[in-house]
Amino acid sequence: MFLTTARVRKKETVARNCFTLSLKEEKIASHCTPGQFVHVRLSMGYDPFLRRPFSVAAADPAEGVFRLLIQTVGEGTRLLQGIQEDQPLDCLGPLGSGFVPGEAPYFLVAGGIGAAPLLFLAQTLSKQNQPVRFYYGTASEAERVPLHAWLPATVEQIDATEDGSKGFSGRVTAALDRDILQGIRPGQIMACGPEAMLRELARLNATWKIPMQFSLEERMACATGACQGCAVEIAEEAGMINYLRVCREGPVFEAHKVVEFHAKASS
Amino acid sequence: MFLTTARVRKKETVARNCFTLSLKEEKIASHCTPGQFVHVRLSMGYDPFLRRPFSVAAADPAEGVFRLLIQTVGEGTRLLQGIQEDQPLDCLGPLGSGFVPGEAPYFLVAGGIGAAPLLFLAQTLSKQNQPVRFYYGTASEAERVPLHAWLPATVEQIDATEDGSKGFSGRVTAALDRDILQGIRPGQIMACGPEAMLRELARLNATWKIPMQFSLEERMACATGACQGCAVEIAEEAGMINYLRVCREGPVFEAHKVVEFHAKASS
Amino acid sequence: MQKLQVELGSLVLKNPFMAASGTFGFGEEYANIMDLQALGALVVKGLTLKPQKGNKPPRVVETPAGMLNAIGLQNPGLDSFLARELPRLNQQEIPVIVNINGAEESDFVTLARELQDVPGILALELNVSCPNVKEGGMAFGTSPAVLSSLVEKVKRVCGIPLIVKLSPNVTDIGEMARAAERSGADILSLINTIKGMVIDTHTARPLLGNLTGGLSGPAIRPVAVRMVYEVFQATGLPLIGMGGVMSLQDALEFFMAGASAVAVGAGNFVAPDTIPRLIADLQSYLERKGMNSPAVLTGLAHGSR
Amino acid sequence: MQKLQVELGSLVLKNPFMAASGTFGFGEEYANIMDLQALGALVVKGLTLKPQKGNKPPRVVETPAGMLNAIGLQNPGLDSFLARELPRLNQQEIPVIVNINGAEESDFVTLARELQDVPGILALELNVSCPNVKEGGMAFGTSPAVLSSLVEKVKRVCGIPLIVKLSPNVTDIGEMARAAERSGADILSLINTIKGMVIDTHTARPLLGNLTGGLSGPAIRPVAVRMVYEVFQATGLPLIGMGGVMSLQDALEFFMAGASAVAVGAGNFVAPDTIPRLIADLQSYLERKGMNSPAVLTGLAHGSR
Ligand SMILES: Cc1cc2nc3c(=O)[nH]c(=O)nc-3n(C[C@H](O)[C@H](O)[C@H](O)COP(=O)(O)OP(=O)(O)OC[C@H]3O[C@@H](n4cnc5c(N)ncnc54)[C@H](O)[C@@H]3O)c2cc1C
Ligand SMILES: Cc1cc2nc3c(=O)[nH]c(=O)nc-3n(C[C@H](O)[C@H](O)[C@H](O)COP(=O)(O)OP(=O)(O)OC[C@H]3O[C@@H](n4cnc5c(N)ncnc54)[C@H](O)[C@@H]3O)c2cc1C
Ligand SMILES: Cc1cc2nc3c(=O)[nH]c(=O)nc-3n(C[C@H](O)[C@H](O)[C@H](O)COP(=O)(O)O)c2cc1C
Ligand SMILES: Cc1cc2nc3c(=O)[nH]c(=O)nc-3n(C[C@H](O)[C@H](O)[C@H](O)COP(=O)(O)O)c2cc1C
Ligand code: FES
Ligand code: FES
Repeated sequence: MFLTTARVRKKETVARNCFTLSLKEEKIASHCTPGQFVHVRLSMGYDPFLRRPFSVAAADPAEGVFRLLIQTVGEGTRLLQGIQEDQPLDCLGPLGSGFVPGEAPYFLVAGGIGAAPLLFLAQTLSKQNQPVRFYYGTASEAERVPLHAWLPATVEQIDATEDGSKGFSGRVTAALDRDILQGIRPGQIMACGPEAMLRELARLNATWKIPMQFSLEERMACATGACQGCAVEIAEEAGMINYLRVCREGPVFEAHKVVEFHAKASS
Repeated sequence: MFLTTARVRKKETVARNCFTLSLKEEKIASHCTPGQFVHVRLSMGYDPFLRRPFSVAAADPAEGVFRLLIQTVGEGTRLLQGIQEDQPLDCLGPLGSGFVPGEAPYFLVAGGIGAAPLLFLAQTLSKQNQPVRFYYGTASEAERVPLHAWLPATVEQIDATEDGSKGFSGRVTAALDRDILQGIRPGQIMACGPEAMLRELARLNATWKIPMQFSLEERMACATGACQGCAVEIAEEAGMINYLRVCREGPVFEAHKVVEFHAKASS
Repeated sequence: MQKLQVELGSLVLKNPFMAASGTFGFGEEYANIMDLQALGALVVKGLTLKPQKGNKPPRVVETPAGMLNAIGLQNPGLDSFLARELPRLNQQEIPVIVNINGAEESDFVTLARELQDVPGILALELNVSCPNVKEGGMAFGTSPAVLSSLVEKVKRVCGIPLIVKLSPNVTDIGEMARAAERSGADILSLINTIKGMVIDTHTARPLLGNLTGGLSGPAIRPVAVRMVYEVFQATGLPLIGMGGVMSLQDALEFFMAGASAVAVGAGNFVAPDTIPRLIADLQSYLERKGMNSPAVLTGLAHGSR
Repeated sequence: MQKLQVELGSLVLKNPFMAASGTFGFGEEYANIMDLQALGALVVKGLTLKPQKGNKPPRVVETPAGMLNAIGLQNPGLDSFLARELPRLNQQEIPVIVNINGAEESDFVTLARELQDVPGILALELNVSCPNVKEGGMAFGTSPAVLSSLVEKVKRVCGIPLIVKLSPNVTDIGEMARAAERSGADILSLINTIKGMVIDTHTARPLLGNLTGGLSGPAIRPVAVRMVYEVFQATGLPLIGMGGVMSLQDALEFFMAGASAVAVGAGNFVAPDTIPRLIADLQSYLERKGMNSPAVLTGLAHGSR
């Protein structure tokens, strides 16, 4: 974990309300692993007050550059969208515990901006010659980030849009379910996206029974583990249910341990 | 008084920590009189929270443009300094009661950024063919705004610097005192500048006995007269001492009525 | 616009947005910028029997997302108000609520008696929570017994709706609310400012002439919302919520916490068009949500969790 | 750096800047970023006898120039603290103050008895002001009699300096301070968070799992400075001031109001290097001003006006 100043190499709009930042910062670029995030200070004043967490979406240790993929949703992300090339950005990171290796083939399931950490994961897995399928769901085509610029050629991309404007017509979880029912079965699922998507995956997995890791989001203050602010209920080995920290023990958790999804999925 | 959006026509650095903004806003440009000010919102967020008052330093009703002369002293002025040409600026104004005509000749006494309202006044008086001498004091030459760009040719400019780097060596009040002792006597003095300068003027005027108007500063919230926040003690005609509003009855007051200077000058 | 009307007991407002006392003067100042008739109500600057000179300057200072003020109830006094301010307000058909203040119970009672049958005054707001005056002021608003006694006496002479404005500078605001309710308050308004201080580190002295001042603005909004929520549970009275309202989003928090109307204070200084904007934004919000009255929002946040 | 040393009674700190309880965990988290030995003191996360699960999420939410938290004292409990956290802190020679919490008087007394003779603990901080737990918590900090009784009992078993942390959620903080002083407190720290609420207007429900939370950050600084100023006049005890400190400027306000040391809470989240920066900035400030100790600053604002 470093408290450091990155410099904006490039800013690019890549979809409706969605942009990427390429950030020059060697320590973060060379130490981050897929699923980790950075905590970014958006103002030297008090508005907004808290930092904002963003997943590392790509990292090039040789170049000393890492990338963020950001959806503009509120004040903080709007401010960030206004940043100019070559400006400094106060970053704390890399933070959190990322994805852990499972059994191939890997199916990555991204809902909307949830693609960010999975892109980095796909790049990393591909470098290790692991077979990867990347399921990418959005509401419509306008929200879609052109992933081919990020994904290695060996990664198979499956598109889904809820309005059918691109790829599978419907939820990305339905696309995955269709494939699994047809026998295209992963050894490991890694997912990131809206709560509803994760909940549906948890529900479907009652049938599939496939090892699954989720990258979760929770409101954060410190993002270092100091404040206990980003708690999520996790059922640990001994059957004990405890609040763990999304910023420290997470953001990636084994899906079956996340009490919230488990309880509702099985009820 | 209008709540309106001006547009930045031009921004120019004119001295150390000092810049001017030319603002396109026809209603303010055509309604303001010398001594009046505008109340500017510096952030659409809460940091800084309150607006900031700045005197109108020039106005061209034909062009629909007015100008501010601003010294960078804190957060708010620093933010304002970062504004780009063509950006909008939320302005409330014109506000307050400005200078009132007196007897010629007019001697205008400016300490540092106090020059702002007096520049507008000098322009206006000159248009009315009134004789004007403009005393301009700063700490050193680096702080001096090149006033010749603002002042009509008929206005005589007397320079003073405390370190002697330009013009009279010493306080601007000493320069004026020298002239008055030599018989160069105004019918009316109008002054704006640091408290110490105004206090010294009040003290010297115990000897001179010349009608004198001061433009005062006080911390403001509303700047419209609604909150009573910008009170200054004024001795009114009946000998009654009351708190008047710098933003409404002021910022310009007859010097002898300003209790603060009067009391201390005579003590 | 009909559908924005709200009723706080017998106090009927054409919309739920008011200008908070002390932040809109006697209305004159903002007349150039907005149609004052459009206000749900204008609560005028705190009035006392005799004219008040107010506190020594500086009286205001900016703070993070807020400000301190220590005006000290500078006002022209009852007679001047009745002779000069009120006729103008009435002529312009501005809905007026008068915020009354005193150093002793009898001051409040006299003011209430004199004002309550003057035409053109919708209601009285009893300010027992001003942190910026030495006598009276907050003292009345920090002890349930003292508050009870005062409200009871004022209520006895007051034929129009009586609003009691609660101080946030207390351990248990619910207890104060119940004391006011028991003693006859018709409506409660909250919160007044929170007592604070800024020190000028150059002079090493408190910056305000009065040493302390009252904190208002967005900084205090979470405290104000919490108190409205608590008072909504503690009493059955209609509530006027305030504290840092700048946007409809902010106002919705107060409605949902339990307010039937919302007042804007410091927000007026920053954005003088706040109240007209709130009115327009609420109108379209209700339409979008298919709600037929702001009253539907009141207390929504207390639904079973 | 010698000249930054301060003495709060018998508690000696190498500099006056502390990490506020609950905002620095048990120190581990920020070890990568700063030298924890440089801290004046690290006040660890509120400790209870038994492990505590903490409150339902969400537990934090941003507010204007501040934040609400409702952690609910999640902590590993006394045994785990002594077995795991403290040895590590001691090994790294980090000056530790333990913030203790309980639902009943006996919990506090037991904790104090167990902790006070453990080597490597500089002082205990009695947290009687947590707004985020149902039992105990703030209740101890809002009644002078209850506070007195508690402080007295704890003091009887506590051989190291006893800090009492005051709640701002009271009518008269001076009275609470005097109650603590009378009962044997050695040092007072203030303020804890102010109780607040944010309502999620989309769901029309309080946003925090615990409904309410504690407000901290620059938003509350004027309230905190005022309270330190009042408590400085009310008692003769050394004070630890906190509430929204981000810069030396802010810290100077607390010193001048009467604090002998200053703690940083939410500021650590925004700028994790705040404390090292404060130490460096104070050092050069004192040099520039020709002052030979931070103690010179304490209470300066009370000079005759
Ligand atoms: C571990 C982690 C990784 C993330 N990675 C990405 C990413 O790669 N790209 C991306 O676009 N977004 C990501 N997010 C979500 C991103 O942090 C929020 O969209 C952002 O904080 C919103 O800030 P705002 O000021 O624009 O919105 P506002 O709504 O104004 O934010 C208000 C407050 O809510 C919090 N908040 C709002 N939405 C979220 C959320 N979904 N999760 C947590 N807190 C939230 C903010 O932090 C802030 O405190 C991630 C979140 C987490 C926890
Ligand atoms: C009627 C009037 C006319 C003015 N005209 C000009 C002008 O033409 N050019 C110019 O450069 N400055 C002018 N000033 C001063 C200017 O308003 C302040 O310099 C400015 O507000 C400082 O803001 P800041 O955020 O940069 O400084 P900060 O120090 O960060 O300001 C903090 C707070 O202090 C207040 N404040 C600071 N200095 C002053 C001051 N001198 N008077 C009143 N409040 C102050 C600010 O408004 C703010 O609330 C004028 C002030 C008044 C009252
Ligand atoms: C400058 C100023 C003057 C005030 N004067 C009064 C007053 O005379 N009477 C009163 O009851 N409240 C007074 N208040 C308190 C406001 O009415 C309101 O309760 C408080 O400011 C909180 O709302 P806000 O955060 O929207 O400002 C005053 C507030 C300010 C900022
Ligand atoms: C996330 C968080 C957790 C806290 N936990 C504790 C605690 O366990 N015990 C305690 O006495 N104070 C606790 N506090 C209060 C702080 O120690 C401090 O009193 C308060 O936050 C004000 O300081 P600040 O504005 O600098 O944050 C906590 C504050 C925060 C923000
Ligand atoms: S955000 Fe502080 S522990 Fe995770
Ligand atoms: S600033 Fe409000 S009356 Fe002058």
